[in-house]
Amino acid sequence: MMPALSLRNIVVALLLLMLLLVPVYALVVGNNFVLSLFTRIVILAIAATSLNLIMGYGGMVSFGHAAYLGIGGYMVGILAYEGILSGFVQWPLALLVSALIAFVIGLLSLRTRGVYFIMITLAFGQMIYYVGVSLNRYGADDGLTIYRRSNFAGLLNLSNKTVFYYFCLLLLLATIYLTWRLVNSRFGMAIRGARSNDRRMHAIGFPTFRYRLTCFVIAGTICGLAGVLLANHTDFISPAVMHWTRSGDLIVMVVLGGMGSLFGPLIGTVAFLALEEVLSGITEYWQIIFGPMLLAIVLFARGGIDGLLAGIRRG
Amino acid sequence: MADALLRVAELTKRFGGVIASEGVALDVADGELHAIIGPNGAGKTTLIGQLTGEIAPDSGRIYFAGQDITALPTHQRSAIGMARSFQITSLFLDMTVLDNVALAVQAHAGHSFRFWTPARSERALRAPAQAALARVGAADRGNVVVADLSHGEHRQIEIAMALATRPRLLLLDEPMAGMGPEESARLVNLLRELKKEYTILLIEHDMEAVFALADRISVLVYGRVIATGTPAAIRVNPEVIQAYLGEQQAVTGHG
Amino acid sequence: MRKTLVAASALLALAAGPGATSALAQQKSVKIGFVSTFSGPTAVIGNDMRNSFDLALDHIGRKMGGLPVEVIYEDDQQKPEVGLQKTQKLIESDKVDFVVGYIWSNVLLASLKPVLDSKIFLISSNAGPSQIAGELCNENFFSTSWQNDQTPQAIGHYMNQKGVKTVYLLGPNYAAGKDMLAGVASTFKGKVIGQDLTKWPDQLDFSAELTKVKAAKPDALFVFYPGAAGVQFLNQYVQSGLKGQVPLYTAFTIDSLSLPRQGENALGIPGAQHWVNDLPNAANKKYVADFKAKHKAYPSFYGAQSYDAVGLINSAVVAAKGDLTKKDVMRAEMRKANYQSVRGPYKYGNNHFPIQNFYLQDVVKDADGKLTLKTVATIIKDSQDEHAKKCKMKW
Amino acid sequence: MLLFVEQFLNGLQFGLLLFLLAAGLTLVFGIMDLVNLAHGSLYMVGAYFAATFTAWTGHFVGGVLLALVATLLVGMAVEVIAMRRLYGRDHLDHVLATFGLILFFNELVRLIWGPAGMNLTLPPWLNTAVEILPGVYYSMYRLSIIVVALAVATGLYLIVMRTRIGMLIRAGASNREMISALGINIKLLYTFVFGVGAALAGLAGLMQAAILTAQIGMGENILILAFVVIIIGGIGSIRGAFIAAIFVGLIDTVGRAFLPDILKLALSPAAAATAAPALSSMLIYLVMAIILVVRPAGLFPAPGSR
Repeated sequence: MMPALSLRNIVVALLLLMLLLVPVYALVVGNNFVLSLFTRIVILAIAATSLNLIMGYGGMVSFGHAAYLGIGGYMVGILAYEGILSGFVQWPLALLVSALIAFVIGLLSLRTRGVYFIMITLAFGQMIYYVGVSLNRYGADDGLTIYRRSNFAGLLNLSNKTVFYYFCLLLLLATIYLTWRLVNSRFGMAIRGARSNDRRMHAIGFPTFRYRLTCFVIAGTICGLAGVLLANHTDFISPAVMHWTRSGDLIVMVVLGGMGSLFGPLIGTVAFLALEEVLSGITEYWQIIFGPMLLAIVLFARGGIDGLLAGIRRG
Repeated sequence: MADALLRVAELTKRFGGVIASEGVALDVADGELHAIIGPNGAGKTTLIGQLTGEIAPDSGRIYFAGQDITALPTHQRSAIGMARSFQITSLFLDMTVLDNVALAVQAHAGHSFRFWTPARSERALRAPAQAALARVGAADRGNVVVADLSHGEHRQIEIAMALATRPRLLLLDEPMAGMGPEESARLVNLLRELKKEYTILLIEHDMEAVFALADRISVLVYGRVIATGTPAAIRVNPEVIQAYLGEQQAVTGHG
Repeated sequence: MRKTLVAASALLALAAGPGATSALAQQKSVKIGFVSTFSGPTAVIGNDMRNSFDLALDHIGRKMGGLPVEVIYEDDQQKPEVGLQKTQKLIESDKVDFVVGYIWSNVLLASLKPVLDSKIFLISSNAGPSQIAGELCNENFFSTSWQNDQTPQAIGHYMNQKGVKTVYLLGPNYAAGKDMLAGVASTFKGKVIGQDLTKWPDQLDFSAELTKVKAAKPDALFVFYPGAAGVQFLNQYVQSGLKGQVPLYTAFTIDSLSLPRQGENALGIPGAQHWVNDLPNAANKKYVADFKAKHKAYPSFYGAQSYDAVGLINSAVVAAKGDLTKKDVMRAEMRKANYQSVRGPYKYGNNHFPIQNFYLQDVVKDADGKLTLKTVATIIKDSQDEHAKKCKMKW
Repeated sequence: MLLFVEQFLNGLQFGLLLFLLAAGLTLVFGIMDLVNLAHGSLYMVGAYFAATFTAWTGHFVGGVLLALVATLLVGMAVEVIAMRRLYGRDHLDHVLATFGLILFFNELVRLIWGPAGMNLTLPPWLNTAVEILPGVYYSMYRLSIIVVALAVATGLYLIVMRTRIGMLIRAGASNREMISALGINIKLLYTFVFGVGAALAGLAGLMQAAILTAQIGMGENILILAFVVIIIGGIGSIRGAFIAAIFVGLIDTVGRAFLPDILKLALSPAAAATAAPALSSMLIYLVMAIILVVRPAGLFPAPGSR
């Protein structure tokens, strides 16, 4: 991490500065929606960063990653519905359940490769989606409104929008930092090796399955955390956040920003939501522009925005 | 004869109706350089696949240092000291040379559930990797991304990675494939050096190299070992000459 | 460097939207946010609502209590969290005085909290989930439509009148679908001999279910399939040969939007509705005639409810003489339902859902040979939903 | 028993429809190694073409044939303009690029035909029920779907197994270099195969349109099922796709038809009523997950595919 004055580092620095100043801006112009919008961006960026860990660094293209958003969210929603409001109970439990489910899905899915892996994660994602749809006690597909946010015994007031925003931002930065430590550690090297050439990894003595599974579980847990935040942000959770198209959105965010790049998912999330906002402002038929744009990114900018900024082509 | 480090007994593998290995028996003595030769389609690749654990044999057993490893998964064979280089270069193309070799060191430096310390600054990984690179004469190539290397250099790195796992046995699958004469000659010299420290099972097409290096040679034809012996014995073995007539005029032929 | 800074602040300004500049302009106009579905296949419904809402505003000269009316339409994409986000934008960025619309129960339920937290009036012009009619009722929420149970209950009554003894129920497996089937079962006095909930919105092929109906041989079949699913269901009902064997009763399956595509398939199939385009009151005649003249089609009940929403809001703004801070005055006025509703006069229950008549509608051909809906009879007068009892609000 | 026969036919019809969609998908996948999410868009385009052309010509069969040709041409155009550039790329690239195409096609259709969807009206001779067994009537149209799809499946089988093109296709599925070694114009072959796949998807779409009407986004949900089919069957294998398609069609229908009753044996009626729809929605995914856990490359992995 050399703080060289490259275009890419300047953009990242400006982006972070902008994220830091969002609440100030919202205060000055008296518009809380900006804060809401950016809280959402930051939360989704956490989810995208977690997907990037398995997809960008580990080569595991999960088409069911949005499921963990729902699992984390539903744990908060269900516990709140049952009267358990303490964040000290809700949050660890939500993360634990996300991790457990990721473990089971990973255990079964990681036996497959390539498109088979994409499709089996999709299948598990859809199964969890339909579990959500059949939760009659918790609103089924109508979703569940969360009337009170997680309570941290006065240590942290999540109902204060500015506090909540900075808390999410802190967690995003922590996630990115964690990713950075992780991918450069021995564990990270093993994961990247498995992505690059799994056969060779076995030949030099790596039992890669356990490392890939661990990575899968870590990513699921972090995405579960994003789900916890999302539920607290929207005061609402429904199966819709787990639909396969949502998993597709997450993939698009990661690739748009730049796979296997630390800040790529953040850049991608901002760009994705900004594009949606700008294009839908231009025409009702905005997807007729957005669709070919995706195609163009695949064809001409394989490293995503981050790759364009860095001016190098990634594999 | 010294104790066999690797012993293969009655190894048989069929793919559908095609017999790839039929009752293969093989002894690689500790310290020797044992070469396997055979015409195309003789089942060399299938044999090495079974030795490394990527292909499960239908029947037969494989012993390494006295231990039955027939059912052992690939990564554990590496752990007990079997290292392999690939015929078709199989490296981590998007990483640097040193990263590649360091990974091989890491594989044998305990488990990799270490999440925090940057692996690239661990001397315990980098120093042995650098040593392995130096051993194959690529000490100055450490920071080059593998994809940018030449074919010959890829072959060097293949061997460096195998060495970095601190093996007792090197399984070298056609290390000279696709090399020019000059590069081949350098590699022969390298192997001659390595031979002093490692037991080597060499599968190779380059007859000149094989006969120059090998202590013993086994000849594989249609999945069977038809002969095993010193280069001198193999050279005059009528069965071997017979088997090779279609492919080369004589086993001793230059080139 | 300078350039990127400019770009960054531009992005911020963009996210802020137009509200950033007009935050103080509030009292000069009545700002209404309208959330509905304007993309995807169900955009047909959203467009009908928008057209009717616009028409109603034209009819009052686009002024309420002397203030000009400004409407901001937002597309919820039929997704709860998008609806929620758009609703938040309307409240926090556009700073609207009323939020109106909502086709889908789940979108409405997701968006409810921020609206009510900010003490803004929420007028649902379609969705009427039981929770909001019951324990979640709120003084700032009003419905110009109906509660989910009411319409199917009316159909249950009607089947009793027709002497139906056994019925098979079919609907999509989501909250409104389950409400509908439960609604029919609650008033139907005969026997429910079979019931299937189908995957929603993915499942559009009903062959397995129709075969089961055929085997069960009920006196009647009741279905609830809103929107395009209604077209597809009728198609398959006819192809399976069930039409003529098992009479069909419907709720929200045949309406002015689906009818042109259901065509002859829909002829003679009854449904229950609180509003039909031929209701003989003056407001309705003007609405339907002007709508037909402008859009060359009959309006749907979705449209009628949206048209009424303008009437309701207008009555409140007029009563407060344009002072939109007088929430109590506006609320008291809206509770009287003191405006010309196209369904005719109705009252509000304590939960702010209408107490209203339900009619039997049939599909007939109009003078031009076009298919349309016709009121056949009044099934039930002044129907109030069951959930009102669970609402603690009293006034 | 009669109920069972009819439900079996329902499942068979659905399965065969899935096969038509899956066949193109698995061919393109097996030969060009291309994941094409936009295959469902061609299914949708076929439906809209058929609805338009039958209304325009006033003739059902004529309209359908025109629609097939039109979809074939659209497919070939898509191949030449976009897909061709994606060969040899990462599967993730395919997923992303063709996801973009889905968005494009959905909006294009909305722009051209409007959001409301379209009807494909059946001629009277198809819009009836026939007596297939004494006392058992079945929809004539669904029966003709079964017949047409079976005929197409047989034709495909013959082409793939007996003809020169079929040999090339099989060779491509197992050995990409071999075709070029044979001196065949690969570009042309790929465009052709993609076009045929598109026409098959279009055929599935237009046949479905008479039952379900043509809708925007109609291809997406069924595309996921078609993917499930080719994954279960083993990518690249026409035979696998056929068997898996029938299997999935039957499971789906049987699940919807009999699961509530089966669950009632084990659960209370109320619990069964809630569990059955959820379980039948999940059933196919559950089956696919189980199959992949046991056989990570599907039931019939094509030779040479990884």
